[in-house]
Amino acid sequence: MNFDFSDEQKQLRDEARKFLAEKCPPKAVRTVLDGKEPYDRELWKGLAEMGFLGVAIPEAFGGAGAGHLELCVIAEEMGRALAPVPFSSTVYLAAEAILLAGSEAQKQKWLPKIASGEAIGTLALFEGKGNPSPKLIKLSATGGSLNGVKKPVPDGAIADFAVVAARTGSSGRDSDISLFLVDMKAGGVEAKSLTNVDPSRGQAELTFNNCKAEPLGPAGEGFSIISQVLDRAAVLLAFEQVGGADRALEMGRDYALDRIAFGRPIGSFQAVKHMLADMYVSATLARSNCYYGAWALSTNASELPEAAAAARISATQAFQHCAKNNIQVHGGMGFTWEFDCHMYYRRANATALSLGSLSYWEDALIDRMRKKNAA
Amino acid sequence: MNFDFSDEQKQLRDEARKFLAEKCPPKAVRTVLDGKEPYDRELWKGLAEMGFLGVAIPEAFGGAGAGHLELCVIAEEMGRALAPVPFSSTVYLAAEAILLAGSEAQKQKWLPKIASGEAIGTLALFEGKGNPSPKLIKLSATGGSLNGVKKPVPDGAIADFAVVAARTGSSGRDSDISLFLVDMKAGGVEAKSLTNVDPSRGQAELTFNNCKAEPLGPAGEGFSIISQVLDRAAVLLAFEQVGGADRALEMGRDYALDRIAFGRPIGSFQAVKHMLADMYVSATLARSNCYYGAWALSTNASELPEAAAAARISATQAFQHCAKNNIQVHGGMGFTWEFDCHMYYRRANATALSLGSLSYWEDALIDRMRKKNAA
Amino acid sequence: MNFDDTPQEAAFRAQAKAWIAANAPRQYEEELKNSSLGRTQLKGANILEVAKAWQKKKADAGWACLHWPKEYGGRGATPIERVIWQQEEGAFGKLSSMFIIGHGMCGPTMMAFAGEEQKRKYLPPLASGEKIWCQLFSEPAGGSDVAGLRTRAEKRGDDWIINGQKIWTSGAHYSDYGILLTRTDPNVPKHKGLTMFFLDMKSPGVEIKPIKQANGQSDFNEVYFADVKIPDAQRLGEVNDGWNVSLTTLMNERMSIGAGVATGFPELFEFCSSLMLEDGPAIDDRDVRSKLAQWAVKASGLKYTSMRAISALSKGERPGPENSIGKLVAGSMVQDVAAYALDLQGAAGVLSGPEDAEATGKFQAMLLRAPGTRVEGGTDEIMRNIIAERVLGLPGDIRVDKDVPFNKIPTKGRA
Amino acid sequence: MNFDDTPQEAAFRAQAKAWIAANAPRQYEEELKNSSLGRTQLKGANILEVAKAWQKKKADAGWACLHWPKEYGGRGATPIERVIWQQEEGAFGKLSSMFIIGHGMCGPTMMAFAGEEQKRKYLPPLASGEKIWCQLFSEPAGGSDVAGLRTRAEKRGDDWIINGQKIWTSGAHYSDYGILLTRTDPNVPKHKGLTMFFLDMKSPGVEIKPIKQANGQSDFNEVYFADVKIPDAQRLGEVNDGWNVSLTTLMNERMSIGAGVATGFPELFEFCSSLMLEDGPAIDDRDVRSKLAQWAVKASGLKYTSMRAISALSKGERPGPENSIGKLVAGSMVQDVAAYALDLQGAAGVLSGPEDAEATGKFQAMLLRAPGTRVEGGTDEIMRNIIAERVLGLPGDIRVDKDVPFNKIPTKGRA
Repeated sequence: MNFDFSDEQKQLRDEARKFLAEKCPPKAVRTVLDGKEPYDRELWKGLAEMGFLGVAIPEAFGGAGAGHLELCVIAEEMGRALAPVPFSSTVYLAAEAILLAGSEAQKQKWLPKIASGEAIGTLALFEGKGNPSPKLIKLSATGGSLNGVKKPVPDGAIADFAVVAARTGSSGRDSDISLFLVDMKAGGVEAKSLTNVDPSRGQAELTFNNCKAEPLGPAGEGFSIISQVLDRAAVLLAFEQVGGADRALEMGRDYALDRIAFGRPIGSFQAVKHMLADMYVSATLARSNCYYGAWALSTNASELPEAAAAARISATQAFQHCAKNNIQVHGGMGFTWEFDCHMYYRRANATALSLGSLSYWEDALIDRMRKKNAA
Repeated sequence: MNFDFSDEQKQLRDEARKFLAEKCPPKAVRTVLDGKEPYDRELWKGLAEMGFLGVAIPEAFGGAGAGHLELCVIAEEMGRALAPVPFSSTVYLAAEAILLAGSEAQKQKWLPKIASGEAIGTLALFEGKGNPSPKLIKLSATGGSLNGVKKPVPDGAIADFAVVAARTGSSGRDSDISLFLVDMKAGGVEAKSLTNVDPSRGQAELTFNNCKAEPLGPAGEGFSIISQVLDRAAVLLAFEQVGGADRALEMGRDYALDRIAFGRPIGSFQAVKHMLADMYVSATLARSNCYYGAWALSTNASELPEAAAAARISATQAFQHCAKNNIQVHGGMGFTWEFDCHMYYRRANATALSLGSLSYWEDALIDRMRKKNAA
Repeated sequence: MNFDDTPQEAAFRAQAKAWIAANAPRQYEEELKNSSLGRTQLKGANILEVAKAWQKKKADAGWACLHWPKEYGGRGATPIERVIWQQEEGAFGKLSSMFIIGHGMCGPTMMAFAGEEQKRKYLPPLASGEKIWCQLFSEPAGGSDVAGLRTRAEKRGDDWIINGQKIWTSGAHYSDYGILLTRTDPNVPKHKGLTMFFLDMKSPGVEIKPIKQANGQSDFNEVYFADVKIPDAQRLGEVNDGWNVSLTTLMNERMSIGAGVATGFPELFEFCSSLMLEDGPAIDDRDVRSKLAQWAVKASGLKYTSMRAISALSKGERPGPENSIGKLVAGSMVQDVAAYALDLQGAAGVLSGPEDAEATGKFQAMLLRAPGTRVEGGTDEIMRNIIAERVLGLPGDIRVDKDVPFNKIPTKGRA
Repeated sequence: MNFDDTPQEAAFRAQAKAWIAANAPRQYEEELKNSSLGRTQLKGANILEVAKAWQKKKADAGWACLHWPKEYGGRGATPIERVIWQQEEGAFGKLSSMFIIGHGMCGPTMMAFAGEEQKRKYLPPLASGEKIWCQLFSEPAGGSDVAGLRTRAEKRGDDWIINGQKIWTSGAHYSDYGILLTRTDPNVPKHKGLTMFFLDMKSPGVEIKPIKQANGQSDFNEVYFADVKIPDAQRLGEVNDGWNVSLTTLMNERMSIGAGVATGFPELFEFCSSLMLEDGPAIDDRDVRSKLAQWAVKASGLKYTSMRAISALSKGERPGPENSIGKLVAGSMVQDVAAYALDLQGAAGVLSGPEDAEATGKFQAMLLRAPGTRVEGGTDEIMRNIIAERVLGLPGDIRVDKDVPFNKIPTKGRA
């Protein structure tokens, strides 16, 4: 048994951390947060050059062909640095969907562009409030044309293409849903940026008006593909969340060591010590669940659905917990715009919702555990 | 506004506390806990002499005719002292049921005996696992005879009479249930004591075999009466719980002041201070909810169902929280049989279930809040 | 046990109700009612102007600072009358937020320590809202350790010269006066070298910078002092006795109960009552119900705790540190409630714009404002210490700096 | 990242599996599997005898104390081989509970501090279960503050005379030997006046009384010492250096990972999977599901944290204080899980007799045993301190007694 990343993978993590420390300091995040740029173009370019965008894309399609464990360690670093780029939408959602369901031609068209940083992709799934569900998909696809509205779509306003979930039937079954690929530059889609709790990452409303689209994967299998994509993205995003949680914990720890009150470091008060210990506990449990998710993802194990849900729940809560208590450790200063604490708090709460809510994943986990037990 | 007990009521509380401190020290509780006696007969007699058993029973029926606020303050002290007597089953359940639904003759027969300590009563409602619900009542009443099994019945093995919920119809509606009064000495009932998590209070299984019973209240209104009885008992029991919670908090606080570790009182460590502060918070919130319940109970206000549920939930959790953390403050010693901590822990966990579980009352609270809002 | 007014209270309530009905700025009532944590603006009106006008109207009719003596602009009312007023004023009371510090802390401090002439000069315009006061205690180095402040006051002739920086000053930018705690002797232990003053906020050398908060709003300021001159006549209490003076201020803060703390529960209950989830109304979902019930009993527990405190007040008892409960419980509850409301919205919960978000983005605003509630006016940790020490009688934390001269206390944890 | 054995590990596992299949006392397997917190007896068999027989059988075949050197009764196995053994031994491992202290703490302390002759004499019968050892550190006055112990050892000729009392000694009543921490100099600060010994538990003057626990069972003892004589040859380490010796003991305790901690979750999940509530299966209830999911991810988080530690172990890394997590999380979780299982049973949840209670009263037993789990082997508060200090590098608590002679430290908080 080696329930850990390999030395090479750890080296890749260190490399990513070093790269991001240099290219993505907090002030780079703030440039996007403050609305000066929709995303960090320089960083995006750099990530492509480092080979990070295509790390899990096969060499045949312009990627590094390394694999998903490699992508996991990079995801962790992206989360730790709060990288203000469309990484999760492009790499975890769009690329995974194409890898799973795309034709050879579709793969040849988009994957190399993703790996090289030329194309930003996204998944247009949600239509207002609610969680992933076939019932909530109203956007219609008829005769290769899409009509309807998707929101929120992560990075929808800067995407070059989108994987769109559309209704192609009305039987009330999952098979009513099919996936389509839309070239955003080809017309028929209007994107509107939407204000969100984490402005360092964009959200948009996409309005499809007789928009031409090509099918992605077999008709009627859209929701089954989406489920697989969401499980895969859940593991990857969980690594981002664990990266963020760890960084928030570190910030809190450092402040507790430096800050003096009542003549001694605040980290010498048990109230603060134990708050930080509890943060460490939740971050560690989340990390361990994530490792199991990484194993399941990288081996395409039948345990993936269960492992993904566990990683997602655990990492979502760990990041929220660490981010909010990092502010608490910082006291008043933590509640200023100037300190970076709120950027982690914003990201933690935004990421918590991006693949469906905590309640949704709780329900999913128990469903999957039952199925496994019944099997 | 005077959202507090009156000076006379507070004086009654002091009187009850003094009486119980003398007549019901922890070693009296242990006598029953250790199985040497089924309940504390001397104490029961004393409570009758003090007029506590009949405090809310009208003078016409041999009581003090004081009222339910007076009963609340006594309940709090009973809880604080962990009184090992059938007070809640006799006074909150049986007496309240007769007061609500009994005929003049039934009241004349039983209420004076309750007030004088001659009769122990109970409510036989549950039939194994589950919460209060008409559906779960299978015991049948036909031609004035009861057949079936009730468990757990609080104080069922020492009761002189029981109010029994029985099935008299099969329409699937609440009106299938009617109440009956059973003289336990008249034959037809067999009582078996059951081991339970709090041996300082008895639980029994009652087997009814063609047992003669007289109707209590109108046929088909059994469940509606029970609902009212449970709401009233919920407030009263919540006062017991708050009394217990307060005492557990006090024990923890006292130990934290006395016990030295690392050269100083353990109560000077924030981990212990803050644990006790949190216990104080939950006990105080529960007390305030209870006061509102007491007001609603004593005025028969339409808010009673909602107030009772809130008091019940809040007091159940406060007692469980304070009892378990009192053990924690005491460390290893708290986990010995010799220290009294576990008696509070046992009582807290037993009382939490006696009128239906926490989940049941949570559900009930929201139902009632919705109805109020809809009205 | 009852919720009824005494005849006197009922008469007072009727009088207050009638006056409010006739005089309150009804046009803003709906908006004020719907404002919740993190959003306090009025659309199409300057809230400061509206608030000042309402306060002046109240003062002219004898309804301002009810518990203050008449000669200083109050009504000489009883504490319970003050509570009744607050109940009747309802949502319009939200207009008083900019006066809370002045009326609740600065005024009482002036009353206790200023000269009679000063009181007659400064208090009536404070009561009527014509002049706004702020409180200058917190500093970057201070935080929970208020007495750790570093702003220096040095005597020069009949004046004191102030240099330093304050932080977290609510309303400094629209305040006319402030009470200021300074260090006058750094060679003695920290509590023993402080002195209190009041000053004109327009004094030369006072510079005010808004603090941008984590949620993007600016409710607080930094205030810089560069050789600001304060006449010795504006000293409150003895030189180096400022810590005791500040305790009066802070104790008075705790006296102002009844204002109620925001828990977010009423908003969440209303939201769940109308929200449709995929399988039906949110309020029918057993998971939602369990969580709502848990918050419901906290919210009602706080409500009735506050009523118990008001009852004690009406009997002439002094509210104690028990009231720290409200802040402690509500602070983290509002954060949890807001996060859960977002969770119920699913992926769309991330949207925060009033047009795009559910419930006009109320819960998103609440979530972003919430971290402040666990810190401002005393952190959760300080509140638990207060409860443990002052209510339960547990020992204070070990004070390593108690007998150390202020200028010998370390300022940085790691070299 | 994989869960596969290396070829060597696979070979070892196969060998262990085969031997266990051929030799384990299969007749008790079902009962051992179903035993959970708070209930550890075997029906119709003396668990002590069954355990000793199994241990002896293992020792004879070279499967006892795998990580110990062969000359002391072990196998000289690698840490990962030990973990593989534990995995294969499965439920039969529960029979080893009475040897854990001896093998995990006393043995390693003897190995580090006893003479060669003593090691060859005492360790093999300890490994084979023929002799059972206990550990005598805790005292009524000590608790979390282990070094605050008061049991005196006074030198008389070549012997030491012991007087005092120990508490929370697991298995003292069936133990043959014990390691004992005593105070040899009360005039120096508390950590500096301690000395470690080992002794024959049958020595004159040793009196053992079982402690009745809150749940009615007796897993621990009080041990009284009245003029008990221990030869100086049985001293472990230098005089007054006992604290350092005890750190070896405690560090070895932390090395024994992989045993896993009881969370109660598997039992609860199984219970909910079959339980019918009024409206249908418990597992279909959204409230039940949400709570189960929360516990599920804690349980899996602990499981995979332990696997990460095993991986580190197999690479030769030393497990650190991170492992305190397991005890901290599982301790209060098992208490919450048990209380919730009772809640699901409704009013009948109060019943605890195996015949009357749901799930044979397993959760009631768990609930009553649970308070002990948050205390034994270090309280939750000590675990959080360990994580905060040793993992996160935060400062230790202020030690007011650090430089104070032991006999000057106060013993009672209030006069």
